[in-house]
Amino acid sequence: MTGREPDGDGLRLLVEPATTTRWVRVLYAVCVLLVVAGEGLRFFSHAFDHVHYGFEAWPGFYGAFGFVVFVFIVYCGRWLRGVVSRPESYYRVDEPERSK
Amino acid sequence: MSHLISIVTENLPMLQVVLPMLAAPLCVVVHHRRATWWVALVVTWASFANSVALARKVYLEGPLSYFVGGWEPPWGIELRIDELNAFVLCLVSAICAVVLIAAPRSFDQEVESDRHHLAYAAFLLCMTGLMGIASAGDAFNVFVFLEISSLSSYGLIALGPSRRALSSALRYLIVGTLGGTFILLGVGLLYMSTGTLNLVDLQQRIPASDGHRTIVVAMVCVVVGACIKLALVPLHGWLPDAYTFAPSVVTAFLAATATKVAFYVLARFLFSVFGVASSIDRFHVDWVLLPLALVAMVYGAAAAIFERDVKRMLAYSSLSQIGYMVVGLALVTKSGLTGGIVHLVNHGLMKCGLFLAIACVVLRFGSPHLGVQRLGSTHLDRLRGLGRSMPWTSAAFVLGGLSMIGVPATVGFVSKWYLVLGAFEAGKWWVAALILFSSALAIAYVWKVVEVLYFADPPRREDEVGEAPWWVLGPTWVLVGASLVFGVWTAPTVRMASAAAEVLLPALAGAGP
Amino acid sequence: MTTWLQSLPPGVIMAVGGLLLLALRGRALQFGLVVLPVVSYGHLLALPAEHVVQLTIMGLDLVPVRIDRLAMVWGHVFHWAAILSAVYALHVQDRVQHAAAIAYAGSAVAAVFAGDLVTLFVHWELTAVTSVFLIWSRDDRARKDRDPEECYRAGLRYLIIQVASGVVLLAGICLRWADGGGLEFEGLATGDITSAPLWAQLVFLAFGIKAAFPFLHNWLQDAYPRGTHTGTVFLSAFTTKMAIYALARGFAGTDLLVPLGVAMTLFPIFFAVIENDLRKVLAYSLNNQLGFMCVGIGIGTELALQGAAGHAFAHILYKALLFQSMGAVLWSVGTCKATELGGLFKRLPVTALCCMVAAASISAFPLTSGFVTKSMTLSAAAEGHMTLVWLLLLFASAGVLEHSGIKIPYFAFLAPTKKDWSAIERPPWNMRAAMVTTAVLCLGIGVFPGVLYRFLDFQIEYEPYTALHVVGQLQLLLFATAAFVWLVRIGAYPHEKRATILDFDWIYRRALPAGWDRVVRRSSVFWTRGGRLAENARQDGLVWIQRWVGDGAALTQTRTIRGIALWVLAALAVGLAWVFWLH
Amino acid sequence: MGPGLYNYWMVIVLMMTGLYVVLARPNLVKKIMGVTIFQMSVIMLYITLGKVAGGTAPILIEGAEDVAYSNPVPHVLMLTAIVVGIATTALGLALAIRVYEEFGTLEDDEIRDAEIADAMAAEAGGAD
Repeated sequence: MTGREPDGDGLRLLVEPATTTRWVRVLYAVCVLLVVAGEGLRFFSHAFDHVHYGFEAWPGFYGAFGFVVFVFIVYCGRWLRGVVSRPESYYRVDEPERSK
Repeated sequence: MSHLISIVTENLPMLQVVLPMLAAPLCVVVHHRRATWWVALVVTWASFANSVALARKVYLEGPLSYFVGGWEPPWGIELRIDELNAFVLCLVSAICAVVLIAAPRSFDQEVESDRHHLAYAAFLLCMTGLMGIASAGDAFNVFVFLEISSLSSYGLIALGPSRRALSSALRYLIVGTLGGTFILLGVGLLYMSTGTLNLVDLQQRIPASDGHRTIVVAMVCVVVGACIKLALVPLHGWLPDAYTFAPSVVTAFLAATATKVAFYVLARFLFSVFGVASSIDRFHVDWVLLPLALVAMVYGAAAAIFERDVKRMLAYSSLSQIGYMVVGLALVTKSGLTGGIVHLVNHGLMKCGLFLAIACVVLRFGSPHLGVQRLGSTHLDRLRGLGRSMPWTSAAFVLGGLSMIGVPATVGFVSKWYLVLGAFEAGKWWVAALILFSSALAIAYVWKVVEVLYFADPPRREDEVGEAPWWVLGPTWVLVGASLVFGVWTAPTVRMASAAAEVLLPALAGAGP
Repeated sequence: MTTWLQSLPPGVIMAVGGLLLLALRGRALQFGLVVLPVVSYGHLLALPAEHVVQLTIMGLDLVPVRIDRLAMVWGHVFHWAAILSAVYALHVQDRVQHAAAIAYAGSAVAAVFAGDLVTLFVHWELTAVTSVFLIWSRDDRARKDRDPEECYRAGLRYLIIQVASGVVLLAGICLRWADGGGLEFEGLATGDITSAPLWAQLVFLAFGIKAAFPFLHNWLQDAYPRGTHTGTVFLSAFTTKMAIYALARGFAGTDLLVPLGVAMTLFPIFFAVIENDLRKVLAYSLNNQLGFMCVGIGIGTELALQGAAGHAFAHILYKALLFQSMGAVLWSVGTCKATELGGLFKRLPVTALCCMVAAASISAFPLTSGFVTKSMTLSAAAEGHMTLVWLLLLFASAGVLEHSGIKIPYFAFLAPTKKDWSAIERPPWNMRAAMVTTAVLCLGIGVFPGVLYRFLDFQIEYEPYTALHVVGQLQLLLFATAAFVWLVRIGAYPHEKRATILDFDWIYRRALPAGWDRVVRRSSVFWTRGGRLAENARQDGLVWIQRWVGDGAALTQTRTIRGIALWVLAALAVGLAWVFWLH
Repeated sequence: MGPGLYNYWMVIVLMMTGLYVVLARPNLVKKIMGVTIFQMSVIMLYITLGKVAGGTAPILIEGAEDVAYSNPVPHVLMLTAIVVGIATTALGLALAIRVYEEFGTLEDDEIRDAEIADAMAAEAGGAD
C-alpha cells in the first residue's frame, strides 16, 4: 500500500542548512515589510480610526507583542521543565519503586 | 367448530394449568427424548398464548372468576384472574416457552439421556404448580400448587450433573417443605378463625376479626413460609447451591419464575388477604421486611463481587435483586409497588437471559462441576478471553449485566427508577441511596466478568472454542433483547405493573404514575 | 414512512448501525464504515430546518429531536468529521474499533440534537462507553507509543471520569426534577453561576468535565495520546465539542466561563512547549482551543456565540487534520515522540504539507479557517471592553503558534535528524485522501468565509479580511516565528527530551496514593499509630468483608440444613414476637 | 386444661418434636422424618378444627333433622395434604439414597465438608 508520492529530493531546498539561512533572511525581511505596511496603512487609509484600543495603533504593536510573548513562553517552558519533568517511566506500572 | 372455540375461550383460566398437568404424564408415557420435548414445547407455547389471551381479556373486561367443574365457591374451587395474576402468568408461561427451546441441547450435555423425558415431565409439573399458584382463588390451593411446583423443582435440581446437585436438592427439599408447611399452617389458622379459604372472602372477613391472635399467627406463618420460597435474606440458605448445581436450563427457569411466584404470594397475602390496614398499619410488617430487603440487596451484591463461579455469582445477584422487589413491596407506595412488580418481570427476563448465556458457556466447555479435579466450566478463570471466541454469548452477558446494573435503556433502569421514585414518595431518601449503592456494587461484579471476558488472554490456544449453537443462543438473545426492548418501550410492562399495584393498593389508586 | 424517518433522531443511524459493523468483515466492513455516516448525514439534511419531536416515556416529557440553527452547526461538522475520519480509518481491519467509532460519532450527533436533559444524559454516557474502545484497542501499528497495559489503564481512567461526568449530570437533572423543574435543555443559567441553584451548578460541572475545564482537564491529555492512530482522530472531534455545544446551549452568557476560558487558553501553552509526545502536544493545544470557545460562550453576545460556534466548526476540521497527520506519522514510523522524529518531510511530503495547512489554520494565518473564526471571539471581547481578556487571548494566539503552528510540523517533518526514513512505508491512499480533503476544506473556509456564514445561517456578516486585521495578524505570527528562529539559532530553544511531564493528573495518579502511603507509613509516632490503624483498616476492611461474604466465606459457604433451619425458626420467633409485642 | 384443647396441645408437641428433629439430628433420614412429623402435626390441627362438639360423621341420614355434623372440608383438604406429605417423604428418601451412594454418608455436616472439599479440589486442580 505504499503511495507513489514524489520523492522529497526536489524539496530538499527547504531543509538544507545552506538554504535555511536564506529562508530565515526572507522571514526577517517580510517582518520588516509588515511593519512598513502597517505604517503605510496609517498614512494611506482610515484603518486605524476604528481600532478598539489605543495601543493597537502603536507602530509595530502586534509584531512586538508576538515576539516578546513567544520568547516569554519559551523561557517559561524551560523553567517549567525544571519543575514538572520526570523520567519517562515515571508512571510505568511495573516499575513503581524506581520513580520514587 | 365455533362450539369448540367457545369451549376453549370459556375455559382459558383452567386450560393453562391443566394443559401442562396432563402433558406431564404423557411425557412419561411417551418416553422418547425428542418426542417428549415436542410435547412439552407445544404445551408451553399453548399455555403462553393462553396467558396472553387471558391477560388481554382481563385488561379489557376486568377480573374474571372461573369455577372448576361448575361448582361455585365456597364449595368448589375458584380460579380468579385479575391484573396482578395475569401479569405473573404471562411472565411464567413466557419464560417456560422460551427456556424450553434451549432445553434439549443443554440437557443433552448435562442430564443423562434416559432421563430427559422425566426432566420434561418435572418441568411441566413445575410449570403447572407455578401457573396454579398464580391463578388459584383459594388459599389451600395456593399451598397445593406450591407443593407441586416445589416437589418437581427438587427433582429438577437433583438432575444436575454434579453430586452436589443431590445434596443441594435435598437441603432445599427439607427447608422448602418447612416453608410450605408453614403456609399450610397459616392457611389452617385462617380457616379456623374465618371459616373460609376463598381469598376474596378472607379479604372481606379478616377486618371484622380485628387482629384476632389466630389471624396474626397465621400472618406470621404465611409470611415466613413465602419468604423461604422467595429466598429473602436470611432465609436464602438453600438458593445459592440449588442454583449453582442445577442443570443450566433449570437454573434459568427457576431463577426467573419460582422466586417471582413466591413474591406474588407474599404480596397477595399481605396486601389483599390481610389487607394494608392489618398487615401494615397495625403490625408494621414493612418495618421488618424493609431492613431485611435492604440487607439482601447489599449482601447479595457484595457476595457476588467476591464469588468466582459465575453461576453462583448470578445466584447471589438474584438474592440482591429479590431484595429490590421486596423493597418495592415494603415501601407501600404506589410507585414502589409498581417498581417491585415491574422488577419481577424485568429481573425474570434479564436473569433468565444471563443464566442461558451461562448455559451457552457450559455447552462449549463441557459440563460444570463434573470432575472433582478440574474447575467448573463456569469458573471465572474459564471465561478468560471468551469475548473473542464466543462474541454473541459474551455480548449477551454484557447486555444482561448492564441491565442488572440498571443502565438507562435497559429494564433494570426502569425498575430502579420506580423504586427510587417510590422511596422518595415514602420520604425515605436513604432507601434510594442504598438502592444506588447496591447498583454501584452491581457495576463491580458485572465489570469483573466483563474484564475477564474481554481483557484477559485465553489461557491456552487450544481452549479457543466456537460460538454456542443457535438453539441456545437464540432464546438467550430473545430474553436479552426483551430486556432492552422493554427498557425503552416501557409502556406495556409499566402499565401492567401499575394496574397490578392498584389491585394490591386500591386505597392509593390514582396517586403515583 | 416519512413521519417515521422524521421522528428518528439524527445520528441514531450511526449509533445503531455502528453496532451492526460488529457483524461485518472485509469489504463489507469498509463499505459500512463510510456509508453509515453518509446515510446519517443524508437523513439529517432531509429533515426540516426547524423540527421538534416530543415523546413521553415513564411520565417524562422528552424531546429526542430538536433541530435549530445552533444545533445544525454541530450537526454539519460532526457529520463531516465522521465521514472524513471514516475514510481516514478505512485501511484498519478492526471491527471493534470501527463499531465503537461510528457508534460514538452517532451518539455525539444525537446528543447535539437532544432537546431535553434526559436524552442528553443518555447520549452523554453513550459517547463515553463507546469511545473508550478507541483507547483500549490493541490492533494498532503504534506499538512503541501504545503499551497495552498503559492504554488499558488510561482508558479506564478516561472511562471513569467520563462516566462520572454523566453521573454528575444525572444528579443535576434529578435535583432539578425534584425541585419541580422541567427537563428542557435550554438556557439553564446565565450571569453569575455561583448564585445559581445547585442543580445548575452540577450540570455546569458535568459539562465542564467534558469540556476539560482547568483541573478537570487531565483526562484529555492522558487518554488522547493513547488512542489508536485513527481512533484519536475520532476522539478529537466529538467529546469536547459536544460539551462546548452543551455549554453554548445551556450556559451562554455565564460570566465564569470567561476567566475559565482564558485560563484554558493559557496554561496548556506552557505544557505543550516541553511535551515530547506530539499527540499529547496536540491534546494540550485542543484544550487551549476549547478555551477560546468558552470565552466566546461566556461573553454571550450574538457575535461571541457565533464566533464560538464558527470556531468549533473550523477547529474540528483543522484539529482532525493535525491528528490525522500525526496518525500518519504514527502509522509510518510507529511513534510520535518528537525526539524520535524529524526530517520526515522528504519521505512524507503530502502528510507534511497537510500538517502545515492545519498548523497555519490553527495559528490563524490569513486565508485559513482559523483566521476567520478566531478573530470573531477576539472582536467580541474587544467590543465588550474586556481589555485584559483581549490581551490574554492575543497572548494565547501567539502561544498556539508556538506549539501547534511551529512545534508540530517542525519537530515531525523539518527538524534536522540523522535518521534515514527511506525504508518506512508511506500512509495508504485513504489516509492521504482524507488529509488532503480536510486540508482543502480548511483553506476553503479561510478563502471564502462568506460561504461558511451563509451555510451555517449566521446572523451577523463578520468581515475578517480588513487590511489592518490581516497586517496585524501577520505581524503577530511572523514576528513570533522570527523569535522562534532566533531562539533556535542562539540555542535558547529547549531541546526535546524524553520525559514524563507532570500535570494535574499527578494528584490522583501519584500524590493521593503516595500521600496516603506517607500518612500511613512515615510520620510521627502519633501518626504512625493512627496511620497504621488507618492502613490496617483499609486492608483489613477488605479482608473483613471478604471474610464474611468472600468466596467460600462464613456467609456464603454451603450451609448445613441445621444452619438454614435455625434461621427459619429465628425468623418465625422474631415474627411472632414482633406481632405479639404490637398486639 | 380442658379436654377440648388436648388435641391442640398434642399438635404443638408434635410440631416442636418435628422441628427439633430437623434441627438437632444431623442424619438426613431423621431430618426427613422430622419434617414428616411436623407435617403430621399440621394435618392433626386441621382434623381437630373440623371437629364439631358432639358432631357425627358428615353423612346425610334421611329423616334425621337435628344431627350435628363435623365440618367435612378440613378432612377433604387433608386428604390432599397427606398425599403431598407422602410425595415429599418419598422424594426425600429417594434423594437420601442417591446422596448416600455419592457421598457415602448421610450426616449433614459430613456431606457439607465433602462438598467444600470438592470445591477446593476443583480450585486447586486448575483450568484443566
